[in-house]
Amino acid sequence: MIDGFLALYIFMLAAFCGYEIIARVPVILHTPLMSGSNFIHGIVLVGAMIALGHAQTPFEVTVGFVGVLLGAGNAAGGYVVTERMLEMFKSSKPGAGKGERG
Amino acid sequence: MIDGFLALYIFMLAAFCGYEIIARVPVILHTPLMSGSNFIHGIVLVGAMIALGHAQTPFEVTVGFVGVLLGAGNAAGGYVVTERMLEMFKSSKPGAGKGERG
Amino acid sequence: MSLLPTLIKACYFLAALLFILGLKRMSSPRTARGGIVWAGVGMLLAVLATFFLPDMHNRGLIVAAVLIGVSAAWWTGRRVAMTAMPQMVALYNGMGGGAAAAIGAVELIGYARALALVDTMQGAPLLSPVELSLGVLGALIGAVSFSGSLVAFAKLQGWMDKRFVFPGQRVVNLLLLAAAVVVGVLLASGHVSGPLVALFFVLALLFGLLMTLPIGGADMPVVISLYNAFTGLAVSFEGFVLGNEAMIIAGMVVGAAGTLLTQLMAKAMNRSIGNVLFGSFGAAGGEAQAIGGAQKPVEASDAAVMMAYAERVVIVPGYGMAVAQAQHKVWEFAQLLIKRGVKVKFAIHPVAGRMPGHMNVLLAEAGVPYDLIADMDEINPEFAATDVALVIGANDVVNPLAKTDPASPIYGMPILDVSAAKHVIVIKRGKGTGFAGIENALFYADNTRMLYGDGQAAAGQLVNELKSLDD
Amino acid sequence: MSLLPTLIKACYFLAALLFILGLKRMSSPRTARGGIVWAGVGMLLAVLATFFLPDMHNRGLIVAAVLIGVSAAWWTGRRVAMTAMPQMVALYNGMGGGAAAAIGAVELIGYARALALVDTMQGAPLLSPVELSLGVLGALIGAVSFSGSLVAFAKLQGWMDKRFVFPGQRVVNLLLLAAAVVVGVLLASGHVSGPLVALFFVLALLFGLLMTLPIGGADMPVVISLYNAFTGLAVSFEGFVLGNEAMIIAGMVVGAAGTLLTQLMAKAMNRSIGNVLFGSFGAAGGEAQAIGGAQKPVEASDAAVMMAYAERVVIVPGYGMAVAQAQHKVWEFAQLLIKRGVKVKFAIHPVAGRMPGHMNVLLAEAGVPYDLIADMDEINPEFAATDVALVIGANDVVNPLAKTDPASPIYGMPILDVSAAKHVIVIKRGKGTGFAGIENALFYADNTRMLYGDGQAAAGQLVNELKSLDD
Ligand SMILES: NC(=O)c1ccc[n+]([C@@H]2O[C@H](COP(=O)([O-])OP(=O)(O)OC[C@H]3O[C@@H](n4cnc5c(N)ncnc54)[C@H](OP(=O)(O)O)[C@@H]3O)[C@@H](O)[C@H]2O)c1
Ligand SMILES: NC(=O)c1ccc[n+]([C@@H]2O[C@H](COP(=O)([O-])OP(=O)(O)OC[C@H]3O[C@@H](n4cnc5c(N)ncnc54)[C@H](OP(=O)(O)O)[C@@H]3O)[C@@H](O)[C@H]2O)c1
Repeated sequence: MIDGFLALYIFMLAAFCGYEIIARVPVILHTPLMSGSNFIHGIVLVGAMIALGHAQTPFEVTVGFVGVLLGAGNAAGGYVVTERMLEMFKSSKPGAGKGERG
Repeated sequence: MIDGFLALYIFMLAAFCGYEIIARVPVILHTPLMSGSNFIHGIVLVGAMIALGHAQTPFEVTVGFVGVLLGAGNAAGGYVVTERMLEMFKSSKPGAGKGERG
Repeated sequence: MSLLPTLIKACYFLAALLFILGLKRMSSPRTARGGIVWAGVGMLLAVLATFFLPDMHNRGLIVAAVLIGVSAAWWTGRRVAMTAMPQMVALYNGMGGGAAAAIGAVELIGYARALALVDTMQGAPLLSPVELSLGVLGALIGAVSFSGSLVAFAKLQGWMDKRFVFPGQRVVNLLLLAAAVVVGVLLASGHVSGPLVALFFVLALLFGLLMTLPIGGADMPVVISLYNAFTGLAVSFEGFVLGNEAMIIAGMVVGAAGTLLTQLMAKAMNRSIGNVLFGSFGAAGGEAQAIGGAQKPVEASDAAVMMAYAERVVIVPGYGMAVAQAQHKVWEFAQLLIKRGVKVKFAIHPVAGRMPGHMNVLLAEAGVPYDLIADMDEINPEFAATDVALVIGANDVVNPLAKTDPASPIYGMPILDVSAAKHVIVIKRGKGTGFAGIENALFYADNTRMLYGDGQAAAGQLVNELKSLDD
Repeated sequence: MSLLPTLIKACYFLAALLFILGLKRMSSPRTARGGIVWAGVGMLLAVLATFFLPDMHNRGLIVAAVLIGVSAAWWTGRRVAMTAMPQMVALYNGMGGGAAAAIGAVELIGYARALALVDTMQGAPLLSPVELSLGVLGALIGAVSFSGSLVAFAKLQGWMDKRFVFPGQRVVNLLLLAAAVVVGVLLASGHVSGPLVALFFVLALLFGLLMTLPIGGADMPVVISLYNAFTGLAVSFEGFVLGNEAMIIAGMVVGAAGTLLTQLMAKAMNRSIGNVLFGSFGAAGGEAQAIGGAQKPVEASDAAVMMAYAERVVIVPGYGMAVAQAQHKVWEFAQLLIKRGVKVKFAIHPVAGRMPGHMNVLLAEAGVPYDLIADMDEINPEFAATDVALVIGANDVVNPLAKTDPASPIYGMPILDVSAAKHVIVIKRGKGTGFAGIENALFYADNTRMLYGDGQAAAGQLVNELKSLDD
């Protein structure tokens, strides 16, 4: 269990990080960014796995199973779609960005 | 006591926050920013107070006392100097920035 | 700490770090591709680590569910058309919200069961009050995001064309929300029982549904972005209940990022989020300004010649290009111009199309390098030195009434200044209006010529004319 | 949780929040003033809350120390001249590092005492291994920052003019550092005793001292910024030992921010941090390029007339303006020009002067509104349309050799393109070189005229000439 105040600190810092990082993204990337952040909350899959892993009654197991199914869909779908979009962005200068990518 | 991993998360998030926020500061403000961040680590005063508050032997008390003295100097000096510098920055358009300040 | 738990915790930490670094890399087109891969590695690490958590039951079921979910989503995600991206994002987002709600449901049901067991026995219940409250809140937000996103998906997919409006709708929605909140507060204060939990989810799901139904299809991107932020928050709160820092951080980062994106989008449309959610766009509005003059048509051959001998051409795509799937032909045409020595640029308005960055994605799909693409602030001063501005399927984003007519629903929205160019050629099918449903003074301007036709067909004609010039 | 501890924790949380929000506001000149006030409120809250922590002894001593420290710093901070800002920042930063080291010392001494007590008894020691290690690390960094900053202060204050160099210095420094690290590792592994702690601090302090001594006075701002980041890290680590999240966060934010600032500074000087710390700047370097021609002097009266009838004038201040305290006269002169209808701008190079933003602070002190001040990227394209560029006490930052002579120590540093202006007037005392100690081709250019004299005196002459024109 995480102490409430510690959680508050983490909430606050994470919110600032998200806000500051996104504030710099150019409009050109807004669609892939939307689906990219959509992918990142696919981490819910982990939570659903834990919930299913601790489910005890058949009903809980069923709900947990649906949760994992949905979470896996979120993560995998978000990734594929984002990757497909980003793959298409190319520069006319061949080799540009090699430096920054390294 | 804070769990090591939780501390790691906080370290990481705080570092990102600091980095992202400063990355946007225009050069014009670099001097006040240096003294401003100098002020912010004046929070060490709080730590020195705690250390002195729990010091037991006379030697510990002496070291703690010096720590509080130094910490207080850091915080107060950093504030005064930064405030004095920032006070001088003015726009030629009277009333500019009122909106953003509100 | 023994080795395995430490390793698992390290994986979660690494995942959170990779998510943030990945998002950072997504902020530039040069590094964006790498960014999603980094985030993907983080996800893989986190999921693998979870398999090795101690005390996990139902491992077989978990593997089955993961495999089914991943392969179904992977399969659809790979084959869906680029134009269907908005609804796919909505769908996946709804799934995430649903998963968060499911976590909340399992926790609540488990809590009710434990409560029944301890009953008269003393002993602390499973969750602390803070955990219980955040768990309920996360479940509420997640459920709303789930049903709301599914409606958004259905609308964008064309399964649900009409706006669903009835008198007193807002009051009903408000009552629903109030009821859900009251039940939620009951739950959070420890009165957890099976029926109450069921009622809670029914109310939340219904609210998400009814709140999204009256919103117009074209406003959906803003709504999807909002639900994206919602799901992030829900995930973060459920992560707190489960004591999982990676979920807390990733969810909160998305929550903040999504909120900001939603604001940016609404701002670019010069509307507030409240107006998108509750306003009836375009329904009100005063008397429209009358526009004098007539639209002057042009032949494809003449238009092609004008551009072939121009020095600078700026191409302004809009929603019509997306509908006509004309991006490939347009790029073919632009390439022919470039080969002739014409300086060609693409100008993109932040809300051209139906989601932010929509045009960028389509042009990228056609292979247009992103350094030929300019955004509004960059290109507006250059129109004065432009010989021909070719508008293809854009309407509102080039409508000068946004500057001149305070009664128009798009008044105040910044526009692309195409009328400053020497000549303007507009490709559209007829006299149809754009998203805002209003007339466009640009089409009647002296230096504007209309090239009527479907976007793809018209671009194809231009290509052919240009090729015949070379023969 | 009872009320008081919760309140105290809430205060710490609010303090951390206010620090971050304050730093964010400091990123724009319009909101910066508010930013430092917000951060100040956070500090006040945190300090007040600490008084009410349970189990605190020596409250009287605490109050006394706080009062003494605050009033001394407040008093000096209020009266020190603007030109002395760099050394004051160094001093306050050293104090912070010293405080962090003191916290580490108290913890280590306490640990040694507890160790002696438990001795053969079993029972966990006071600090966990992670806490002990971070505590030692924080103390090391803090102590280095303490003695290093004090040396920086002394140098900038002019108390220690020469670079202190002796043969084998680097080896000695390296050995010192290695020794400090070895002792630190011993301490961190639980071998804590009074003498070892003492040895540790002596080594750390000595290392900070000796490492800073050989660095040239003008490189000090970079070093101060680095020590600023050091202190931040030290505070963060000691915060972990004390379980105080506000310290952890504030310290780490400063640690990251300071590291970034240091990098930006070094980059603007086109040097690496390693080169600043260990290189001997300007000592090496190949044959300097020979410069032909002669410097052409000009009278103040002619210079004043040239600018009085110009359309656009750009004023480029440098370190010489700071030395001569000429900012007030320069602004008076600029105001007279503006009154005559001349368009005046100030152009500031990122490393003009002796610390980043140095010129901005001085001009702000004189009352120059910040919207008349342009940075390098903004102004460079405008020099071509400038009638007169008035360089006052700047040298390296306008030296064209940075572009043309690969042998020069400043080769590669971006410069202000003043030579593109129609006329250039340079105010300096004589043929003195700048920080890099090299000749400047600009002073020999055809369109350059030299106005010899002390910066303040020359600006005063220009003011008088301009006034006499109006009579
Ligand atoms: N980007 C976003 O995030 C977002 C989100 C929600 C709403 N919006 C709104 O959407 C609007 C976007 O402006 P816009 O200028 O891109 O588009 P628009 O104003 O919706 O205009 C589209 C134009 O394309 C023409 N068209 C339709 N199908 C065509 C085809 N097959 N071939 C050729 N032309 C075709 C239509 O005229 P014809 O019928 O005569 O052909 C119409 O005038 C703005 O009002 C914006 O506020 C944007
Ligand atoms: N800003 C930073 O963060 C920072 C930090 C460390 C180092 N530096 C370095 O410092 C240099 C800054 O360049 P800069 O162009 O501003 O200064 P500079 O290159 O140091 O030149 C200063 C000039 O001012 C003249 N001067 C001195 N006293 C004067 C007075 N009383 N009245 C009039 N003129 C006077 C000197 O010539 P006379 O003797 O002939 O008068 C000298 O040529 C760069 O090389 C930079 O890398 C900057």
